[in-house]
Amino acid sequence: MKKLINATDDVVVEALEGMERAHTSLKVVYDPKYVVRADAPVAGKVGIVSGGGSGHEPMHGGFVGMGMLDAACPGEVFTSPTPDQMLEATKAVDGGAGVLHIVKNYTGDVLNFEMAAELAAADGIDVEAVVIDDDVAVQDSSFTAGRRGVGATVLAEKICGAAAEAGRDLAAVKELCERVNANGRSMGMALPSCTVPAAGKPTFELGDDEMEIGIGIHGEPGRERRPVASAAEVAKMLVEPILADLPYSEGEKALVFVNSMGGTPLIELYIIYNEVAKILAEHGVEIARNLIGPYIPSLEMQGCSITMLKLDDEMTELWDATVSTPALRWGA
Amino acid sequence: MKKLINATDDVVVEALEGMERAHTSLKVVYDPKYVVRADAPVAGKVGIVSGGGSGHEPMHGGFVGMGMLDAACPGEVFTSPTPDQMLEATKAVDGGAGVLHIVKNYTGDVLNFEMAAELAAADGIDVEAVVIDDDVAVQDSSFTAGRRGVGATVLAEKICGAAAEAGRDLAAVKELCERVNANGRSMGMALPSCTVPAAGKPTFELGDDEMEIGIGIHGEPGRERRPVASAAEVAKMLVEPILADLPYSEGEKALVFVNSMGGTPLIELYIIYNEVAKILAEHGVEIARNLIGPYIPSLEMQGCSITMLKLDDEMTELWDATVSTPALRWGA
Amino acid sequence: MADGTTVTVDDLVAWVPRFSEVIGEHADELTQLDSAIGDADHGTNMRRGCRAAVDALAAAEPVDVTGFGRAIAMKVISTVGGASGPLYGSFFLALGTTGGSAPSMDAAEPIAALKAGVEAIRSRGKAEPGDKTMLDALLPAIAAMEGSLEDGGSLADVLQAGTDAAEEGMRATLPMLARKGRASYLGERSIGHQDPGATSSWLLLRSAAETLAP
Amino acid sequence: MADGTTVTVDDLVAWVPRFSEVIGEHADELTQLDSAIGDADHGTNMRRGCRAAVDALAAAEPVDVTGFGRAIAMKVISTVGGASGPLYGSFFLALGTTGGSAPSMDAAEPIAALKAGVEAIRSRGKAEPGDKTMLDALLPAIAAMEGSLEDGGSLADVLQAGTDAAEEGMRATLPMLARKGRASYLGERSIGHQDPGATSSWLLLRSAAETLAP
Ligand SMILES: Nc1ncnc2c1ncn2[C@@H]1O[C@H](COP(=O)(O)OP(=O)(O)O)[C@@H](O)[C@H]1O
Ligand SMILES: Nc1ncnc2c1ncn2[C@@H]1O[C@H](COP(=O)(O)OP(=O)(O)O)[C@@H](O)[C@H]1O
Ligand SMILES: [Mg+2]
Ligand SMILES: [Mg+2]
Ligand SMILES: [Mg+2]
Ligand SMILES: [Mg+2]
Repeated sequence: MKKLINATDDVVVEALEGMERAHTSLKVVYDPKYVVRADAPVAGKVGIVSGGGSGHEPMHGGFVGMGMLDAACPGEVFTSPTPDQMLEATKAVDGGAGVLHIVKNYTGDVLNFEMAAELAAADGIDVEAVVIDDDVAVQDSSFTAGRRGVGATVLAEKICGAAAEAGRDLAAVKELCERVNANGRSMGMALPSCTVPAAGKPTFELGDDEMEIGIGIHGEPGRERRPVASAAEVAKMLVEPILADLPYSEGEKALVFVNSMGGTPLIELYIIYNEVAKILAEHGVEIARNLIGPYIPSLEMQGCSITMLKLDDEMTELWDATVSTPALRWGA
Repeated sequence: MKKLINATDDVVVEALEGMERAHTSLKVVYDPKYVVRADAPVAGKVGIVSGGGSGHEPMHGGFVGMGMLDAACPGEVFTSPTPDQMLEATKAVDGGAGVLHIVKNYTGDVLNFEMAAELAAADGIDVEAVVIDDDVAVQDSSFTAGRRGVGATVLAEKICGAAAEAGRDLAAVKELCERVNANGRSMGMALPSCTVPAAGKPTFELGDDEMEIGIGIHGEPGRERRPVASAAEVAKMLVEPILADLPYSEGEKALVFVNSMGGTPLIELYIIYNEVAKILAEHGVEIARNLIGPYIPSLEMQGCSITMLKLDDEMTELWDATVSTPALRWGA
Repeated sequence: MADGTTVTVDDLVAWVPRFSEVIGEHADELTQLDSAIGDADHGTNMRRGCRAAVDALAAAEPVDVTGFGRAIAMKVISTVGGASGPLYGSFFLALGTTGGSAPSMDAAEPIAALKAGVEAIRSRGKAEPGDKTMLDALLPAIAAMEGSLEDGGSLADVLQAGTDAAEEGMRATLPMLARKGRASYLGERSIGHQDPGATSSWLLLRSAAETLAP
Repeated sequence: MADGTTVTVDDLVAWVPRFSEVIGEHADELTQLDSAIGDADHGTNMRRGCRAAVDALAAAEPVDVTGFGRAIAMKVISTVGGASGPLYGSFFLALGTTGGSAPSMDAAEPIAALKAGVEAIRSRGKAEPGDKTMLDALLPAIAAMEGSLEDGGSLADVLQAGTDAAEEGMRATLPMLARKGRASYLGERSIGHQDPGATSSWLLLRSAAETLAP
């Protein structure tokens, strides 16, 4: 394993130290660990807290700031954070208007956020939670833990962050978050896997001519293994299941988010985006907004994921609103 | 080789198509190839053109836009663009105030930009060129092609772009660019190398416990091969030669740019940044600004580079000025 | 001290370092199992949590079963993370609550406390037997212990029966199709791999047998 | 047609597809050499440029040497990229200019034209003999051709002498320490590898021998 780290046990803390040193708009608390807006709590504003395993940077710490998250709780690499983190973060961002937890649907995240919400409620804080489950690779049935939360999380955080900044109340921000989730769908794939520092070797091994379709963001294997294919074919394998799951009527608009799993360079993301755009044009779907880059990667995994969000005017306006975080920044 | 591409010959063109589809603020011309601001030429403004081999995205196409580049000329992967590209781009952005070429010191880039400048001058356009050579890994002597241009290029493009936007004339923008270059120093390293699509296998092979110190951005090997080391040691190996080459007096301010070579995830960049900050604190250097991310990578190479720019008030102000490009965006 | 029928707080307190020790020995194996059908962190998670629990316990010096459960649970919950953190945390919390505010447990009490712990895992995680989770080691273990108790087994017999059943249950997860947790995403491909959580649960019971009725 | 002393524009035009062919055959090897001390693109660059030059030449149908040189040079410059594009482009441009606006060259003229091409590479790239570049194949080749010409060699002899000297010069780059281009960044580590540009230059002369005086 070759990584730019010191000890595997110190990866998360040292990266947080780096973030703290780099971004004066953020404050980092170490025990328990969370990243929070330096100006938190913002009085009268709904607070938004997210969190999850580390190794997906910039998610979530890089999305803390004006117009997006109030705080983020990083777990160990690919491991959910613990309830004490979310509890303290929730207290730190409660400006009196309540706090929304945006949770990715992984058993660990859900259980830990659940415990935190119970504890915060006991402390008298108004907490709501929305569980994001946009990954169409997973069959959503009582026989699984349900769909995973992946790319739509980034979009929900941006859009809900803007709504909270605009002064909407907790119920409205929660309803919006559920709407983003209901209209968001994702699917991802990997070429080679990645290596969790503490594990020291790749999570799964792929043959020289294999790729893994339907992976999640924790380096876990996916729906099926296939021979490697062209960008055009890969785009099709990812977009078709999304459209099958949430069809678009002619003229409906989408935000298309092409995400690198980490090790796939931007030049390839643009090639994939180009193919996605061609497929969607055939389906009469207008791409009204896009986001292209490594915003929710899995360490250095090679591959990509595609997220589509069916936009309405309100979501579009909130997407365009000013945001000022280390990873997403416009209008400020 | 596993890449999200169609045919290796189509990589650059298809990525440009993707860029064009994704960013309405840009226009892409295909024959010869260049990316240009949709509103070019901006009357009365000095035009700024850069270019170089592809595979370093977002550089340079992702830096085209208000407050940064007017046009970028992409070569094939890791191959300089050709003079006809720079000539046409130069014509397209000339708003009557002349055009600055920002060139990285690679023989191919220099020769091709030189030819383009000769041709543009013959067409009556006022062209100046600045060659960036900030890479301290290369000994600058008559026995080499001189230092390579690497990370400082990004900083020069941002700062000169702001100056041009503010209405400075060609001589002033050129002088500023030379000043950025004179005050910028970089050094990089790689863990594994990357694979040029057309070559099909890694440019150089490293043993399981080796790293390459002093690499350039074209996937070429560097100054020396060493056993892999901790983030703290790597930071030291990169920062010390920079400081040795351009010492800082107590209290002098730096912009620190920690760049991913592509395959190194953000969590590791923050760990490196943390170590760099500690080293600089020991040397009494204040980090006034920073940039952390894959802004001048080499495809999916794992590793990082560090660029330090000694800041004066003018450069700092220009760095902070509004910029609106696909890859760098603030204040707009 | 264990006298063959009684479980004292000191016995419980001895259990945790032993559990931590065997988790340490098996950490790589647990991570290995988790890399086949999960995300390669179960061993790391458990080792981190167990070490912290050992320290917490030494600092807390609990005097009753409830105090013991609470001290560990809070530490496990705040250090393990992942799915297993809240699950094992809930286990110890419920074990302590059911064990009560006495310095020891007698006769059927220890098994009742263990059962309450397992039920807490079930209600927090909402998994069913056969879902390929830690419950597939723990539920058969509870059943076996209750059976052994009814048959008049000594505490040592009872705990050994539980350990054996847990081991068997753990092995039985191999052919199962996962329906809960991260492994469920694999569908058919989860078949043929032993569940990491069931494996750590077997170690939990094995170390209980070794320390509560040595 | 070549009659043993004259080089016609048709001969020159035949040279380019042959050069393109041998570049195609050696492209992987050239890229391989460039990956040892450069950036693994010399073969790809040259193949792309040669193919384009062949097409350009077919379209341009040049009638004199200058027109030939210009048609190729512009295409090579605009398709090869890298360091070698402007260098080989300058070569053909100068070759054409020196060859003049006649439909053929006689006696010493072809060698003078080749020499002008090589000098153009030298002045554009500012490399010196021994810097481990294409000049280390080309300069000895010019010297050998001039010598053979003085000794009264036929055009075929002269070009063969040039090819042999280029091959020797190419091999002589192996122990050299690179001082120009990308390979110079390697310093000592450039030693022990043959220069890719010197290799393509040998192929340039070899294909000239094969087509200009077959
Ligand atoms: N809903 C659940 N109920 C009971 N046990 C579960 C449940 N989900 C997961 N588990 C157990 O947790 C184990 C995985 O733990 P761990 O790897 O530490 O967490 P994570 O899956 O979050 O990475 C699984 O092997 C399984 O035994
Ligand atoms: N200044 C120079 N003068 C002459 N030849 C040079 C010079 N610089 C580089 N070369 C030649 O160019 C070759 C490399 O060409 P190529 O790989 O196509 O370009 P690049 O180095 O830009 O990738 C080298 O092997 C060398 O022979
Ligand atoms: Mg986990
Ligand atoms: Mg090149
Ligand atoms: Mg796990
Ligand atoms: Mg090259």
